[in-house]
Amino acid sequence: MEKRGTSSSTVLNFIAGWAAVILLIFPIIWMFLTSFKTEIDALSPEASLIFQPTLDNYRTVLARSNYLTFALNSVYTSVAATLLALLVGFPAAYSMAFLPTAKTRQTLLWILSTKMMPPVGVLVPIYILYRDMGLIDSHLGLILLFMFANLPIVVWMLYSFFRDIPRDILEAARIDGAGLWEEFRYVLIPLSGPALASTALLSIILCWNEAFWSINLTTTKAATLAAFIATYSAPQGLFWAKLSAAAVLAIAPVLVMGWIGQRHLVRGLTFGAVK
Amino acid sequence: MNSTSSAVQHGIAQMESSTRAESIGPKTYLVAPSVAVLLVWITVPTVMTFWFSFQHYNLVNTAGREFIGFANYLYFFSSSSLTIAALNSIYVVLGVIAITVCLGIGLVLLLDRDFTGARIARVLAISPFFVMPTVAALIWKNLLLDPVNGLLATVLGLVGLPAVDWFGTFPMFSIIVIIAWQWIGFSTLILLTALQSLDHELKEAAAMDGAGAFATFRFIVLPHLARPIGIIVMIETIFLLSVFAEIFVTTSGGPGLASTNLSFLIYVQALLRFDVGLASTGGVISIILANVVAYFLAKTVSRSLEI
Amino acid sequence: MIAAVGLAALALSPAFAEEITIATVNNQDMVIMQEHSSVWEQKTGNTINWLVLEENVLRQRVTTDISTNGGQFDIITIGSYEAPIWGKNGWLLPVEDLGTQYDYADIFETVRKGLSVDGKIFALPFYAESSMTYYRRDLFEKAGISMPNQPTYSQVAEFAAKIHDPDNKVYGICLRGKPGSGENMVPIMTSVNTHGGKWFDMTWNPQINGEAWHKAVNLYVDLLNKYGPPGVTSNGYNETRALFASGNCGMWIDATVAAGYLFDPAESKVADTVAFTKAPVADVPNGAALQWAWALAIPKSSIKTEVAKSFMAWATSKEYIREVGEKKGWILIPPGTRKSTYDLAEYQKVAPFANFVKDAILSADPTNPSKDPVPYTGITYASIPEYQSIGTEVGQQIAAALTGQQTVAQALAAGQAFTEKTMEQSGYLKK
Amino acid sequence: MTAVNIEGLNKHFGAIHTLKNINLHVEEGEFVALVGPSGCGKSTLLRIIAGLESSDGGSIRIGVRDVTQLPSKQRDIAMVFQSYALYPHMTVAENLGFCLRMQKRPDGEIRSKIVEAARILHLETLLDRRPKELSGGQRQRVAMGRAIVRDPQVFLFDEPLSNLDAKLRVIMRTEIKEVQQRLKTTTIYVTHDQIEAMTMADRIVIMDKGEIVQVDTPMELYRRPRNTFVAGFIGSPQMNFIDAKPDGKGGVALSQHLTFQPDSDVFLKAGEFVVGIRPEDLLLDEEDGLRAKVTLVEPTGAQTYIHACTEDGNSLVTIENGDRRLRIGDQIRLKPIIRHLHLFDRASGERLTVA
Repeated sequence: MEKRGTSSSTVLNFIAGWAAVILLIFPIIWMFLTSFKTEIDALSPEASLIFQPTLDNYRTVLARSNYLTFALNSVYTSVAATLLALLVGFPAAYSMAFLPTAKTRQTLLWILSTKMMPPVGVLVPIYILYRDMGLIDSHLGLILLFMFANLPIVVWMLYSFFRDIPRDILEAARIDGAGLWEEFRYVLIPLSGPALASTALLSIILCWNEAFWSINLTTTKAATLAAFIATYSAPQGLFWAKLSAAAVLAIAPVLVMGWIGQRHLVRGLTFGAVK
Repeated sequence: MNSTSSAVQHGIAQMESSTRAESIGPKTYLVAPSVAVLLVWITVPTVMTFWFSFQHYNLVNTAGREFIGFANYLYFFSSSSLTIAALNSIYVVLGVIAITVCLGIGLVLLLDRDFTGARIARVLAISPFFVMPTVAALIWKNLLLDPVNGLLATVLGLVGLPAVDWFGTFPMFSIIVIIAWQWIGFSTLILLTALQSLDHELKEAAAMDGAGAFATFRFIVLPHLARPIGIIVMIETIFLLSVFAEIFVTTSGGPGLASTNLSFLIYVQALLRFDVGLASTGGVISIILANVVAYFLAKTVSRSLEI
Repeated sequence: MIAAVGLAALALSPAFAEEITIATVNNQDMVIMQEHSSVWEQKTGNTINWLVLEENVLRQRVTTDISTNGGQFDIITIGSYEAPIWGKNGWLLPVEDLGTQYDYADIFETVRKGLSVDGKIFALPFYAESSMTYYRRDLFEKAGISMPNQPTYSQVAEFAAKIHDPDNKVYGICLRGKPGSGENMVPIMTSVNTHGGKWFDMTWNPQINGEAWHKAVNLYVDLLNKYGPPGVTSNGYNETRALFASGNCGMWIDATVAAGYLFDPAESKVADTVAFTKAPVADVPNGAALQWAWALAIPKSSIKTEVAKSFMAWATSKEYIREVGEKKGWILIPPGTRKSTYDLAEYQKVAPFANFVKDAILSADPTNPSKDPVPYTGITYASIPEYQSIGTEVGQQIAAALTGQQTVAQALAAGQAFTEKTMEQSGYLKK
Repeated sequence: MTAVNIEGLNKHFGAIHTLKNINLHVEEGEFVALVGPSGCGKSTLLRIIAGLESSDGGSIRIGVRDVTQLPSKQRDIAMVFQSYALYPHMTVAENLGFCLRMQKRPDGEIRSKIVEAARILHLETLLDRRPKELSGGQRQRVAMGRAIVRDPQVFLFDEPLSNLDAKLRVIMRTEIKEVQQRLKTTTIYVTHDQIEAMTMADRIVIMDKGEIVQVDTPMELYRRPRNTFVAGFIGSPQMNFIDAKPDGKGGVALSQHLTFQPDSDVFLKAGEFVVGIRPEDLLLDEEDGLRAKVTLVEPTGAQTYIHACTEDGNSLVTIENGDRRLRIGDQIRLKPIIRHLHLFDRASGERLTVA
């Protein structure tokens, strides 16, 4: 058994733990370093760790496209889609968790199975529908798609949170004279604060990282950071440093958000099965 | 004891009542918005996809669409690409799950211990999960695995090993590694939380019973992780069946069909050949497969998770 | 100050103040166009929304939109392959009426013809390219060999063997290997053509199983397996260019447009040692060098055609080329489209490859790409809608042969079978 | 303060008939306990009264109002849950005031009612705490307070004490009873603990398998249980049961040596009996009574429970108040008090009443 507190084992734990983590996130570290190199340095092994840092790549990337527009579109669409998904998913999760029927489990799995469908299979129908509704390259169009895509996850996460909330409390509220809205407003929503936060966080991350629909359904007005990075996926010439800079810009916001919110994320992702 | 048994009784009462719809109090109609939204989202494009799958419909050919019955289906089932792609889809799911679970367990065993900065290390370890799949694939393809100037080639060169053409020689393996890297963050997150909830008294009790480190792991830790592993299996299956970006960025499904999964097969039909008819056929087939998988998940994993 | 300029612009053309959307490729020439277009915006008061994407992604995006009449774009960037087909489909607006100021006659005829159907031009060339052989003078000198004016493929193999030095990460030859109708099929087709092969005979029978294909593809696979860099099946044009620019290739047969960057010290480690010559030949000169143009076109679905035309007239004009030369550097001007470009002394001074590229473009004849007459035009493609599909499939098969998953014979047989099936399905061939 | 009237109430869960034709009248201000084993339907009945479940036929009236189809919030009831169901995100004061807030009462009134309830239940110092900062007993009192603060027509309790330890349970039992007596609010109280029911209720409703078996005052139930189920359920230690036969001479034979003569013989033709003897009605005797061997001695302090096995193989329990030191294996004789014997029909379990 491990002996907690022994200094030699603590040192060993320190080395092993940090070595493993650094190895795991090395691609991110390396990308970060590369983004500050010149294109020539990015290719030379000699300049791996010791190099003259430069901000040129960031300047180039920022000059070439309006990063802020892409970033704002990412924020706007992922937040709006998440709110919408919560709005639609919340009552559904409530009803399935607190008033389950014999079909509930089936319904849930069906909802989840819609996530397994490859989006590319329905691209052309969606494109045609969106064209007719004027939704191509609109925030609304992207928000709706993101909402559809994340609704299953949102419903599932909320459902599993709700299952941990004793029904007694809701019944008590009902007896105390709360109607459905008051039950939500004063009891369920305050109680599921962490649940809503973690669900929202995961949903935002998934929307943020969604590439297929962003690239195929946006042109300029609603294009997100996923579309932004698509410009750098194979630019001309030496491009590793510029690619790294663009990649850092694209993932930084959500990475920081993830770091801050990860504690809340667990309960949501695990569907309440891990305490 | 008394309270436990009455709690059980109460639970039974709740279960009984919970399996029936109530006429008093909130109704199940609340589920309607979600189901309706998803039904529309699923049904409308699916019906269109279904309709297109019986047509000869090529975007770049204006000769017009015509109804051709099951010809698209015959094409799909007669070519070996469907089998290969379906197998590759399964390889991705199995491979990534195997790697993320095994390495994830190893990693959390290290991270669960006390050391300076352990909390920061734990947060950092989850980072790959937040990285956009396109970005992850681009970084791995160029900066790391590039056989000429990539970091790995340089490192191998230093120890005198020849460069390896990862995407040409081991396409599926390389793709699985990239995807697994992203999802290790996820499995770590869940396994770590589970492990930290493991009662230390339990480990101490095992130690008093004379269990060694391995026995403790085998008989105490591993059973405790069974449920979180079940969750990892389920979630990853759901997400990995439609993996696309990583393949698109790295191998374009090749060489040959070596790294084409169902998603990518449909992509090739839809956006490289612009053959909407065939792509729709692939879409229909994959919808059916998704439901089969969902059925099996329902039978196995989700049951054991009591979801 | 800025406000004043803006007001002046508005005052000049009040009726025109519109917003147009342009989809283009992320090639450097287009990136420069994007940067430089603020000049046009200020002059006309219009604004531009840019969609800049990688070539493959752009193609799928633009094709989806135009074929479903999505109406997202006012100007799209397309290539020699799409322009005539889409023009014929009625998806594009003819652009013959840009006024007397626009010098149509200055455009190279072969390029103009490639973008026209039945004498009507549907897209205006932004830059055009042929192919040539890049090589490293220093490596050739060290090996004691010299590059002839036009090497043969067997000479290429011979040279590659001599300069191949994998221990120092110098590979004899680099070629595109990434599967795709616009990727690995480009170097393969130029080689097939000069070996006497073709896509189809005059009655649209696929010829992929023919002897010339076997020779050319075997050569391609051999060259790359013996003297190529590792990981070649992941290398498209961009990756290969990066490899050459970072000094890892002894030779590279590819588009002439790369020259501008390979000679640029900021972008290339080998700027001072790179040299070039004609694309290699084998049995016949036909189709040994590619011809391709990136061009701007207006989709039928655009409702701002007047503004779009105004932009196109500006971006493909002589004046634009001159302005870019003056502002951004003469080596960076879009090449290959206009005779007047090659009369510019400034350009000739900085671009040693200028005349060479012009000759290559002029000598390549897409209407006569092979030894025998063919029913299609195009050197690295065949001008039928089905080619996207065929090129993709054959490219995949050959990539699989390159990694040793199957033999070249198997790859070609599979490609042939697929192409026959496709051509039957599309009604070119009777079943 | 209102009567509750339940008529012909039925409830099915699928194929299971959970409540069978329940008729119950609860008087104004009365404290009625519903008792019975797990799954007897007592909780379901309470939840139907509360409006948390629907019924399949039958009616519930509170006072003159028919509330059968009304949602909970219109029934003017308060309920205390087994888990207390306190709102974890609210302070004690907020928990107490929630129902008033829902009724949109003025803040001042809410405040004063909270203070009043807190005073009754000695919660004054805890008003700003959250439920997780309270002990089990304190939580219980908050749950009570939440019920009384609104002054409902009916209190419903769903096993409110079962999550407390034994000592606290006794204390809270008294408190609840005191509060109820002070407020005189009609109360329906579900428990599976017959002592709770006995000590607190004015009347006890005994349920089994979805049916009401007997409704009576605690002492009446104790003295005249309607059948063996009630007889066995009420009383601790449990009533002793001995199979008996008519001795053919108009008497009942408890064993070879012990027969007794019931007050009347009208029923003796009925056949076989079960004789019930409360432990306290079984006396240790030097020479008379059933011969038995001591199998277990359980001292509880004031009393000692003695388990013994008769010659006929019957297990019996008796209560010994003295401090006679019996040991396992000792031979004793147990003599029932004949006039306190209960006679039941063996087949139906029904009490055999003297005509």
